Amino acid sequence: MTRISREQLAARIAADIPEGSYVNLGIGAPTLVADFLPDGREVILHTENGMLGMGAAPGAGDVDPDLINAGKQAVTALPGAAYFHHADSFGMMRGGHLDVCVLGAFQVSQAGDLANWSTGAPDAIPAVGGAMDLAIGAKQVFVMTDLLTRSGESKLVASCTYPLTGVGCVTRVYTDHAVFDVSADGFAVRETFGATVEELERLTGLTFNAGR
Amino acid sequence: MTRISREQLAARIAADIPEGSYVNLGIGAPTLVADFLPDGREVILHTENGMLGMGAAPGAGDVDPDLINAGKQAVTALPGAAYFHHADSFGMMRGGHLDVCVLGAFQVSQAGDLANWSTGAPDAIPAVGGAMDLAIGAKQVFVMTDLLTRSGESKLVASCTYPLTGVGCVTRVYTDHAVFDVSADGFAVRETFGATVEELERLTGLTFNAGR
Amino acid sequence: MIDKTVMDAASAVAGIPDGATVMIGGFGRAGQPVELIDALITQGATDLVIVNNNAGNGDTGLAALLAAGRVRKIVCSFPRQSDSWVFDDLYRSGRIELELVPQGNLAERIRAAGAGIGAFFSPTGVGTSLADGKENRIIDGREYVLEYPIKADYALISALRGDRWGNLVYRETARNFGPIMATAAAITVVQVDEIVPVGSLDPETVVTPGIFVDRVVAVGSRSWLRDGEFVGGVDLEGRPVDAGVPA
Amino acid sequence: MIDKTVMDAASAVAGIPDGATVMIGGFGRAGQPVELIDALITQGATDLVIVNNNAGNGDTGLAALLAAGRVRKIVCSFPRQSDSWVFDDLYRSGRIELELVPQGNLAERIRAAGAGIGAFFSPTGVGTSLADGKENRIIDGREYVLEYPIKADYALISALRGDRWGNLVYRETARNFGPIMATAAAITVVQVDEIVPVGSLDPETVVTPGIFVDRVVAVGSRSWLRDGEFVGGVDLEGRPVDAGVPA
Repeated sequence: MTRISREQLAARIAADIPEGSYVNLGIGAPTLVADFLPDGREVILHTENGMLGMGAAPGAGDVDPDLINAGKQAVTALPGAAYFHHADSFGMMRGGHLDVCVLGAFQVSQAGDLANWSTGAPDAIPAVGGAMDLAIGAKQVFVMTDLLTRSGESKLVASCTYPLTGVGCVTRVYTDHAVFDVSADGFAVRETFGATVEELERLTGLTFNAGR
Repeated sequence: MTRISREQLAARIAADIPEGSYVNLGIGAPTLVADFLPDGREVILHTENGMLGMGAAPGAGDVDPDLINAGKQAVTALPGAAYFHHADSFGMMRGGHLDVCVLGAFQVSQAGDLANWSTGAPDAIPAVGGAMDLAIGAKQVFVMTDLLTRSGESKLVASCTYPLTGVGCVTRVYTDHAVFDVSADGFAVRETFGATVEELERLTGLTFNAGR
Repeated sequence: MIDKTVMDAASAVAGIPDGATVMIGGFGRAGQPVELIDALITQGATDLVIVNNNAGNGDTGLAALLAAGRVRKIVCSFPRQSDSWVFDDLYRSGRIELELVPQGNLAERIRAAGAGIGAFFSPTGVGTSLADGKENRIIDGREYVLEYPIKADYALISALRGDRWGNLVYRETARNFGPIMATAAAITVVQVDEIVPVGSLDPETVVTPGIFVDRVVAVGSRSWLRDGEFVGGVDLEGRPVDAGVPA
Repeated sequence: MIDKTVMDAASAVAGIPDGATVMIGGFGRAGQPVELIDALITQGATDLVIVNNNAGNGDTGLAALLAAGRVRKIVCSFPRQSDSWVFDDLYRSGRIELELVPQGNLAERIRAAGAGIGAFFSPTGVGTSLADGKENRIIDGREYVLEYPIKADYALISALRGDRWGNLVYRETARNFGPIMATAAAITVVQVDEIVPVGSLDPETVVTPGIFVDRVVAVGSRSWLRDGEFVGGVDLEGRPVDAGVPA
């Protein structure tokens, strides 16, 4: 069965982000998407710690401790950037002004529920950050994830067993096997990277619409 | 019976505003208070349309249409001023950050209720502006008013008959006859400008504490 | 390339439909987007609901829009001014609806719409007629009234400078409602004195980031700064300088 | 003459009592007022409730305050980080209480305290365990959860420059929580790189007006900028650069 790499997946997501979009890329793998936005396409990146117009990572010698992203990694500011405080930044998110956010996931349910902040393990240190704000705030919530966990369980589920991040919030799920839209009657296969719908159903234990 | 002029009253109020205070002077007579703040005493004036550090009126030739106070009169900005938008400005007021505001009044009740935005006349055009926000927001609400209306009725009342601006919000009333504190059991005469407490009681029809 | 600039004020206000709710920036004349309002009058949309702090000054700008009979209802805090004769006449003759909102509640309700807040408890107006019929609650010993967001289909605002991304800076107290109205409208239209290249506004000083802005049009110096002269404003006493003849 | 400047960090944190609720600015290390926190450790106040986005990084600043056993409870959104070993150990051994708040609700609750809002309905967290036991309401077809203000006795924040009136400007993403925490505390204490004369900050660019500020102390360049070298921060991957030995 054909799978695509994390970089290919990032490129696939980047291709779906039109010029002029305001986009928040979640901590971790979603950050990769920025590297695959085509040259010359102006997409404005938001980082919830207080900036629009975030640029790429600086050279190792140019790290500025005051200029970081939500993952606390060093970044740069593009010409046209703007800084703002946390209440303004999260007002922007909660108020529905971001076009797209791309988030990782532990689980996504057929109803579009997202679980990505806690596995509910009793000894885990809980940490939610801005995940819940992004989940309910962006106009489109894209999830970027492997279809299966390392132990082979499907991250697409009938209903989430992990603690929820947001209810009915996910628009589309980009996985290493296929792209799924969350539709009124469950996941619709939008595009596969080689697998058949039957194979995807076998892997996930779910029933899919063939999609468009 | 001794009365003081509006200018004397403004000076009297100015004398009670300590250095370092953040002060909002309401539209109309309260604006006069600024002219009587002693030279060298740093008092920072707030205007609710979006500035701290408001200065005096400009020369007639230096009027700047973008730089006005809440009464829409031309003003200046002192060194150390700051501009901000309306939500921030009223957050500052509502959040209790102003030390003093000075407001005009139609009526003030013994309980500290203020009526200063509407006489309730059926053909009047209602307009409230920031009066209600100032009334409930400042740490101390000073009222500056004549004790009596032109027709001789007391503006200090047992309870307001005009529409309220705020409930139990007035700290002190500066009138042309005397200064009154709003206390737990009604008005207390704090200082008179010649009248006796008995004369004030006759004018207002109220019973006062002699004050401190 | 992102380019939110439009050629002229007519393009800036294109598409505003009859019946739209339109926020109009400004406090009195300061920050009032007169050129956009003039274009809106020409454009012809009617039956509008207008959100503004006031209800027009003199015979220009918002007052002219009212005089043209385009406004069904106005939401504001302070309609009555020395030069609000246009509104006064409409109101007294029952030809315009008024929703009077305390100024801070007006500002916070606009901000709430932009920030995705469903409703909030405000201490302003408690116990007054402007809180009649609203939900009250005592929180931590203090009484509050529940206020809901005010959102709009369009916002028309004025700023000093903008770039093609829509980043804005304002001038002095003309900032007033611009930054919050920009967040609360589906489509935000901005007139600026000057459009500057992307990157020339210091990111530390941008007041409205472009995410809140849809269209930007340069109008040059605003009407009451024409030829460097102050026209159409108020004098030191707040009286209109070139009031013209009351309607 | 108004003069909010104080001589040193020790004077800046004087008077913070045991049991106080103290907001501490910063997002991770950016904007964290390390010099004030060091002074607070020396000052000795204990049994503190700390409000911060995180729960300390490495062994310096907030992490050192935690390690010194001075914190009873922390209110934050994201305690777990690559370099949060001090908190992790305290939490796992039951020696610190945690109130986990989604980041935007944390920010908005702090703002609400500063802006006199009694409570607000937020869509964030609805249907999740972090909204358990909170009041829900459907407004205009959407579900919200009622959130209350977070206020503090003291706020310790970091800014780039300040004047003797307390006006502040920040630097880049180090702005983060400073402006809202300054509004939400009874006493706001600020460390700045540099104190500048009143009037030298452009009124258009002041982010925190002095009304929100009580004490300002100049500390020079912050620790992780010492001698122009970046020390004590994170590398491009977010890993601490001079992590030291985990506690």
